[in-house]
Amino acid sequence: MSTTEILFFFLSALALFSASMVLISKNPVHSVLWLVVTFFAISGHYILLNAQFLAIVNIIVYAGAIMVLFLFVIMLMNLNQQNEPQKNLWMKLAGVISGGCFLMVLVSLVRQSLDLKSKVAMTTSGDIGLIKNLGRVLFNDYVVPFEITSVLFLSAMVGAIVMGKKD
Amino acid sequence: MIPLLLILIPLLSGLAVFLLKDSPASKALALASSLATLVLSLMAVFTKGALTYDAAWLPGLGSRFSLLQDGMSKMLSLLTAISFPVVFAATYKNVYPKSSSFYGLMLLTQAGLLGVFLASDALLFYFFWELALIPVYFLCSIWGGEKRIAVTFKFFVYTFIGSLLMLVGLLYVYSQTADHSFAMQSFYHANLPAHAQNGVFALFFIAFAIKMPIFPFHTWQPDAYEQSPTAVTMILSGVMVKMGIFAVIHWLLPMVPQGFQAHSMFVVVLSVIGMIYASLIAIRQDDIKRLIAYSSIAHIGLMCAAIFVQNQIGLEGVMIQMFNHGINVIGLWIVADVIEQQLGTRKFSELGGLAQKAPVLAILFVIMALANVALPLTNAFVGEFLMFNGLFQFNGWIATVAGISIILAAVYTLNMIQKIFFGNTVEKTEHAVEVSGNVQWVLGILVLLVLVMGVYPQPMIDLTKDTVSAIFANR
Amino acid sequence: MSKLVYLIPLFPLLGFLINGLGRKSLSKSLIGIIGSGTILASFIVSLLVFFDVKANGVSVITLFNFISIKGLIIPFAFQVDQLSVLFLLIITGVGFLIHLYSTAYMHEEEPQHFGRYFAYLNLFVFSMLLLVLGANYVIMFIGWEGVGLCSYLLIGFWFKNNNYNYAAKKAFVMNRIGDLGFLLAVFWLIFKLGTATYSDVFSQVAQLSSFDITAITALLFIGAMGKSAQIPLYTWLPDAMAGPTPVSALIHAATMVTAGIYMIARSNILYTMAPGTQSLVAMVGLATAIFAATIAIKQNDIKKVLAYSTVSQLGYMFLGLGVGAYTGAVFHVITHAFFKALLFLGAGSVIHAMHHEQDIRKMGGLKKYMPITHITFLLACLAIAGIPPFSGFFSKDEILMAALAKNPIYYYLGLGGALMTAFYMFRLYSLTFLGGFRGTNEQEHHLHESPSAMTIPLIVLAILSVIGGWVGIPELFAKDAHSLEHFLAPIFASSTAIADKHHLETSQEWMYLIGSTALIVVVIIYAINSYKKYQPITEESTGLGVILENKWYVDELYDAVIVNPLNAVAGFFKNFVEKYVIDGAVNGVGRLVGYGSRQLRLLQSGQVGNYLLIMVLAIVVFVLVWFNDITIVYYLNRLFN
Amino acid sequence: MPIQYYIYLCLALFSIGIIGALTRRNVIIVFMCIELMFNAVNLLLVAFSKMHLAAASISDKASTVGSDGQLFVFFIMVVAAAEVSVGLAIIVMLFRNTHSVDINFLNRLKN
Amino acid sequence: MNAIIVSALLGVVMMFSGILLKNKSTLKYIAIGGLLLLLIANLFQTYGVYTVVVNSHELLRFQKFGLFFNTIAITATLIYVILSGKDIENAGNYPAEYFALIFFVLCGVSILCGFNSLLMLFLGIEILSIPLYILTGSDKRNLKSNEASLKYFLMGAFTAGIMLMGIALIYGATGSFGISSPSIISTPTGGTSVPRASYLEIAGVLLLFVAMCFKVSAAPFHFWTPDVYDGAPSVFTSFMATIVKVAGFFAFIRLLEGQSAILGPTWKILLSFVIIATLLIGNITAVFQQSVKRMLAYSSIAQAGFMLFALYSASDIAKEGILLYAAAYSLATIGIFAVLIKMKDYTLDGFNGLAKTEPVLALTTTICLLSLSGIPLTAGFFAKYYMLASVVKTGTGLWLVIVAVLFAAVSVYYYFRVIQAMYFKEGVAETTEITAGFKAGLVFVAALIVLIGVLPSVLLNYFYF
Repeated sequence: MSTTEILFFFLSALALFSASMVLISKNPVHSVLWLVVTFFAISGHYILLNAQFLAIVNIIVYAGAIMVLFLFVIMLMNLNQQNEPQKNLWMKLAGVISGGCFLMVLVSLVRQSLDLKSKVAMTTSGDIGLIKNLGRVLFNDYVVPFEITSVLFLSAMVGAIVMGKKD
Repeated sequence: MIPLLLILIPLLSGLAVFLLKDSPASKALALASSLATLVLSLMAVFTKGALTYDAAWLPGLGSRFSLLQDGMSKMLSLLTAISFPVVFAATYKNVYPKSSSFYGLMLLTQAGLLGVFLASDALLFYFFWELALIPVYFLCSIWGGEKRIAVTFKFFVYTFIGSLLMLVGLLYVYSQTADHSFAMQSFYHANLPAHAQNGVFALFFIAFAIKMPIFPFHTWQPDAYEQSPTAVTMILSGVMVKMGIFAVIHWLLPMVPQGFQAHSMFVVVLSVIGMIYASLIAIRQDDIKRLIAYSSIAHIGLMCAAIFVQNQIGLEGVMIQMFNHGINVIGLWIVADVIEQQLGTRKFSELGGLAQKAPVLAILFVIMALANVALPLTNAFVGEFLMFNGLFQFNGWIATVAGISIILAAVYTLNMIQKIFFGNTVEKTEHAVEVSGNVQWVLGILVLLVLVMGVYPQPMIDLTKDTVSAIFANR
Repeated sequence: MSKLVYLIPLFPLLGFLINGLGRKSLSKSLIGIIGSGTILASFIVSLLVFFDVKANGVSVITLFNFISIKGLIIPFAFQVDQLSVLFLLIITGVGFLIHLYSTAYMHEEEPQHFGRYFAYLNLFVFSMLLLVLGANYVIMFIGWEGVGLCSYLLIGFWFKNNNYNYAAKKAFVMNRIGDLGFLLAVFWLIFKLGTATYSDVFSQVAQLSSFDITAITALLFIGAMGKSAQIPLYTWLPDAMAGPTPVSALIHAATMVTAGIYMIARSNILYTMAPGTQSLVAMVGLATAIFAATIAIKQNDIKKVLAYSTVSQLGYMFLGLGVGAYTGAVFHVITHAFFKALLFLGAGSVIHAMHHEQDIRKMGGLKKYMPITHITFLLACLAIAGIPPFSGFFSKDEILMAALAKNPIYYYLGLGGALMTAFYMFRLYSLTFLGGFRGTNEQEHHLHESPSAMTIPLIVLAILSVIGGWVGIPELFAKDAHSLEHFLAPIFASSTAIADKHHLETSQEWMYLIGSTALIVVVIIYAINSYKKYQPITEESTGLGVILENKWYVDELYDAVIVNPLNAVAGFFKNFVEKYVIDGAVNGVGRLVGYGSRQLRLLQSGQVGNYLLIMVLAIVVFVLVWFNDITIVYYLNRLFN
Repeated sequence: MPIQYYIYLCLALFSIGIIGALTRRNVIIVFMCIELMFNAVNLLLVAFSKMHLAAASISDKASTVGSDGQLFVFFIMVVAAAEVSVGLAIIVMLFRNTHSVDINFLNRLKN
Repeated sequence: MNAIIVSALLGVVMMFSGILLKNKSTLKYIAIGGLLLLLIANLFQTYGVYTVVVNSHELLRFQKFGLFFNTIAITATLIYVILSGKDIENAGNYPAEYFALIFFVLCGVSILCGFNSLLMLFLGIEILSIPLYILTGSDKRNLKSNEASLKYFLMGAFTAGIMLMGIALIYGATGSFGISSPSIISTPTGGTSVPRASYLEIAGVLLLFVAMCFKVSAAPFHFWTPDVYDGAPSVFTSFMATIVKVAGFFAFIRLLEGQSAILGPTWKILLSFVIIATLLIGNITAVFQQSVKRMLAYSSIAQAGFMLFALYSASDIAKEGILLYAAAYSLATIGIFAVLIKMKDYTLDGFNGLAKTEPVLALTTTICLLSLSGIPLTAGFFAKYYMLASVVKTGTGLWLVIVAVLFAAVSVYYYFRVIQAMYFKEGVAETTEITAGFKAGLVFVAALIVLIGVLPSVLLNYFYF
């Protein structure tokens, strides 16, 4: 087992475990923290895939900004007690089963996909994920969507103000 | 040009009447317009050969604004054109709230009806088919009786389902035409395969069967007739049900001859069951309007059966009968309306002895009623005679069973006459008076038509001969 | 001359229109003049036509084409031949007398009803003439239904009385049942031959299979049953006595009810070729003759007795037709028209005098108050009883002899009926005219002979009843004396050619003749003796008497077997099938939609979790559906391999 | 690494996200689970991008095949950020009115 | 491209005009002016005039069809603003922002009209959706509005996740985000080699399909629709239910057009299931709604069921039809909502007797309702006609058409309940103040509906010259 593989399985296990903990934790703050752990594990995967730019962005934007925002909101609402009422057990079971089914059918599809048999993802090598390379593509081919995202942000900004402002 | 004008006059004057704000002028304008239509349709009748009009409409869809007025169309447009002035004149004294809307909608109905009878483009036909329905919906729902809203709605939805199925059929045939056109001739020559013919037949037939209506699609009809304002009922039963019959002859029969053939026995049996069934129910009715409604179902059943026997005699009978039934049933409705307006009841059990108070009405009504039972020398006799003849040639036993309705018709019609007019006067009829002059005149004219057509039906036969022979030409 | 034949129905039609439209403005006398005058005019034209036919034979006059389509032409045409012209004479002649009689009898009516009455009467004559004159079955049917209508109108003439209206309706409906048979026969003819014109039909009769002919004739006979009141469609006729008495005389005795006989005589060739139907006709006729006679014995209403007598006599006519004695049947129609009209008019005269009392138990001894009526009535009774040399004797004898030739049983039964006829007629006669008056004093005070407008027709008809039979004196008495037979020979020529001849020996004939007459005389004497001293008795009849008084309960039977079940079925349709099955199905769809709506709304629970759950499940299902061939199969394989 | 591993991992993460969205009542946690779904997709996209790169770089060492996949991830992050800002604003607004973030109480609108 | 740029700019302009202008009633006129500008810009591009040439590297590709569609969307918005502009101003405290958001939505619509890459699809949908979350919740004091907003947001985000998974799977199979390059691979199945798409791609398309179904509120992914439409301020419901929805449809069609090769026979089964479920739920559930607004929400689901026929038949006539449908449906719905907003009571009873108090409103509403129920002589008839005709022409699925028309008959039931309330029931319908201009606008809309209903070639010819 190579280092890559060990790392892969470790990160995968970590990601899955922490993701599960997001669900299982009663305390929302814990959930947030477990989610941050998940994001770190995913960033680890990015690094493993040599997608450094995304790894950094993921940590800064997701784990840093977004999750802090979540945490902040939770704190603001004073939701850090474990007082979330539980869903009906049957509903929970239904949710788990249907989610499980979803996983199962898709996994079975992948298992049946003969065309994926020999495919591998290039790990630790291949430098398209570097900032230099991505930036070039972004500002050449993807400049239009890049600009368009500004509209998205603008509307999100307007929205956040309209929604958040007390009147 | 005449066909176009026949549609345009009521359409435009109908819209114009809407704009007249509740003035008596609307009534006058409506009458004038309907008289103008009558004159035009008479002109059409006296013109030799088929009249046509054609203009571009929907080039992308293969549909044109094309009208064709052959013998049957002439006859039916004449019926339509006669009915409206008659109805207007007979109800001239009735006061409708928002009368301009009433008359406007009536004229729009007329435009729709004429359109149905004239259209020779399937899509256009469908348009007019619906156009005739919508104003009626409003007419009945606004000016109708107590339960009008629910009843009219049932009527509307019922017929609407039918027309939607017809639309599917139209689309299917359209997709199968050689030149992707809605033109009547293209439809006639669509040459559908046998299984498709059956399907298309079913789609169309349900629509027409609901409209006619034949058993067991008839339940909207008695309620609708009962609850509608009588002026509308006259149009409904006098003219509108003919749409279904017309459509079967004009569209269904030439379009899917094999499907028609395959189902003829079924439909004939159904119609005959309906005749007996409706006649029996009519016997037990205690309400003039419902009785006439069921009687109408029975008559329509006969016409439907006579179409499906597919022989020339029967079809000729249907042609004549379409016109005559219209005249007769309008006459009956007029009397029903007079009675209801004057005495405030339609129940036989609350009537009686009216012949002493209103002898003229009694005489005119009796003649109308006798026409309803197809007594010889009234107009209905010739039609029924020919239709039964056709039915007999199709199957003697069925004709015999259908013949029972002749007897039953006598039973319920005479019941009606007796209970309304004969016997001693009762509380409600104690102070009844003779009907007003306009009704007398209108009924008189109708009675005259009944007798003239009954004694000398040949002109009507000649008028529709071309349609009939065209249908049987390639058989 | 025959060209003018259209005038014959035209006059009554004009009379109808004038009287009908002017019934409020014209005076009673004018109405009477117009009403009777038009018939007289028709009678005169009929006479002219009669002589024309006698001289020149048959002619067909086409007025216009009634219906003309491909494969079927029905002209509005009149056929004037020996048969129709005879009927023309009866209709217009007897009709005129009855019109005349009516001017007096109906004089108490208000002018407008008086006018209405004459209008109806004229319309009836018009229809009857159409029936007789028509050159094809369709025109005959027009008249056929027309007389039915007039009968309806006249029976219900006094429309305030609902019982009369019911009687009128009953008559019309029963007639319609027969008419349906008639119509079907016409359809059958048109189907097979493509024509309904007599000449064409009779000349192409060979093209019809024997089944066709039997069916057609049987159906036509059903029509005749209705119109001529034969079993089982006879019950309307006694009820029809609700109408004014002259109407009964005209319609329900002299003319309309004989339409069935006319029709069968007209179609004689068809019947001759259908021996099965012929026996049916004979048997039905005979049964009716006896059956009605039994009922007549126990009736107490003067008009009812006459009505059942009419039914019975009509039965004889059908017997005649059934045994192939067409001439005899027609002959009996003629004589019957005379004496039965006379009887009815006489009865009318009595009723008139008795102020609309019709129960013979309350009459008696009218002989001295109303001599003319009495004499004429007696003559008529003798005629109907079949006493020589009165007219009825000859005609009835001809039928019975023909029956004897065909089948002796027919004869003996027929004779039994004749004896009953003699009995009830003289029962009626003695109860009415003999003995002492049994009515109220007031009635007695007002008893009087009728005015001359009523007695003149009585006298004329009495003369005819006496001498009317001489046109058909049997060969037995004198060679070639039967002028009627010779006159009608062309009509029945083709039938006589086919029919097998039975001839009785002269001596045998004499024997039967004398024997039967003797029996009848005995019965008459017995009847007069039994009822001359009649006093009203209160005790109830017993046994057969009750059944006869109640007319064998036939009306009740019909009610129980046909009318009530039909009403029940109709009610079931109206109240159950229509409401719950057919409408219920339609509304059920609506309710289903409503129910579905209320249930589907619950799916929209408002819970985001549920929404998402359904979405995910839907995705799973979609994937499974799409990859049905690999996913499920894959796992199943894994499971079992 | 065989691509299946990545796919399985991402599908598992994605399904955990789905399960979370289905089972939790706290709106914020539900929202977080949705973010988890996004991240699962992100990882999958990156893995695929490297898979396509691996296939392409056999013939062309300097291939940039697959960079679009990584850029897509970038855009997803951008959108996610925007969504979070709006979403949290909505949640805060709701909390102000109801003092609850329980998803089950969101049932004024139904049927 | 013109439309994207102009609408984005106009959004900014609206934002600033809110700061600069004190009188908010002028906003409406600015917006109308802006929309006209937008319309012109789009028409320019339709006929080959470009203001700026931007190389989008095939991420966007504008074809006539899409541009026509954009024209319809912009025109519909214009009519919407003309009719309901005043109500937008009064919907909340931030009128300028609302107008800005509307323009941003239009930007998203424009992107959807020309996307040629799944990335642009995703961005377009997000740009479309995010302003809508806000507009839905714009009535901040109203708990229903809040709730609707949150529901919409949560479900929208969830669906975005599904959609992204779909995109990722497609990317995995094809290596590109293009919408018209399915990978056909040969998979030996049972000895014979038949070309078929990779399972991953099919699964991806399926997930995309699901996400799009959600956007156009096709069952069983429609659940957000009634709640959100009901909870949102009516004036924005109108916008959502019309322009946004048909834009979703357009994207849907454009998306699946290119995928037709991989959509095997099972696809039609699945789609017919969705169609029937949509028709069933939309029509049946609408029957018993007491609130007209909620009824219209279900009706919009039902109409979606009809529009899905365009996908089913996937032919040129269907594309033509979807344009007509978009126009007809938007016009009618905008008209009804414009009236609804003026009503004080949104329940059916609130409409009682409207024909007496406001005959013009009643008449125009009736025409709109008739159009929605597909009665001839209104635009709605031809819209439905094209949908049905396109399916009939394919020769399969005639049964589906029959089912559809039966549901159309059901739809008559609930549409006519409104007509019945207005015309045949006694009552006094209370409305806010109705201006003559508003009436004129409504009459114009109604006239347009009838015009298209009588001569659809007026509209359709426009697409061809």
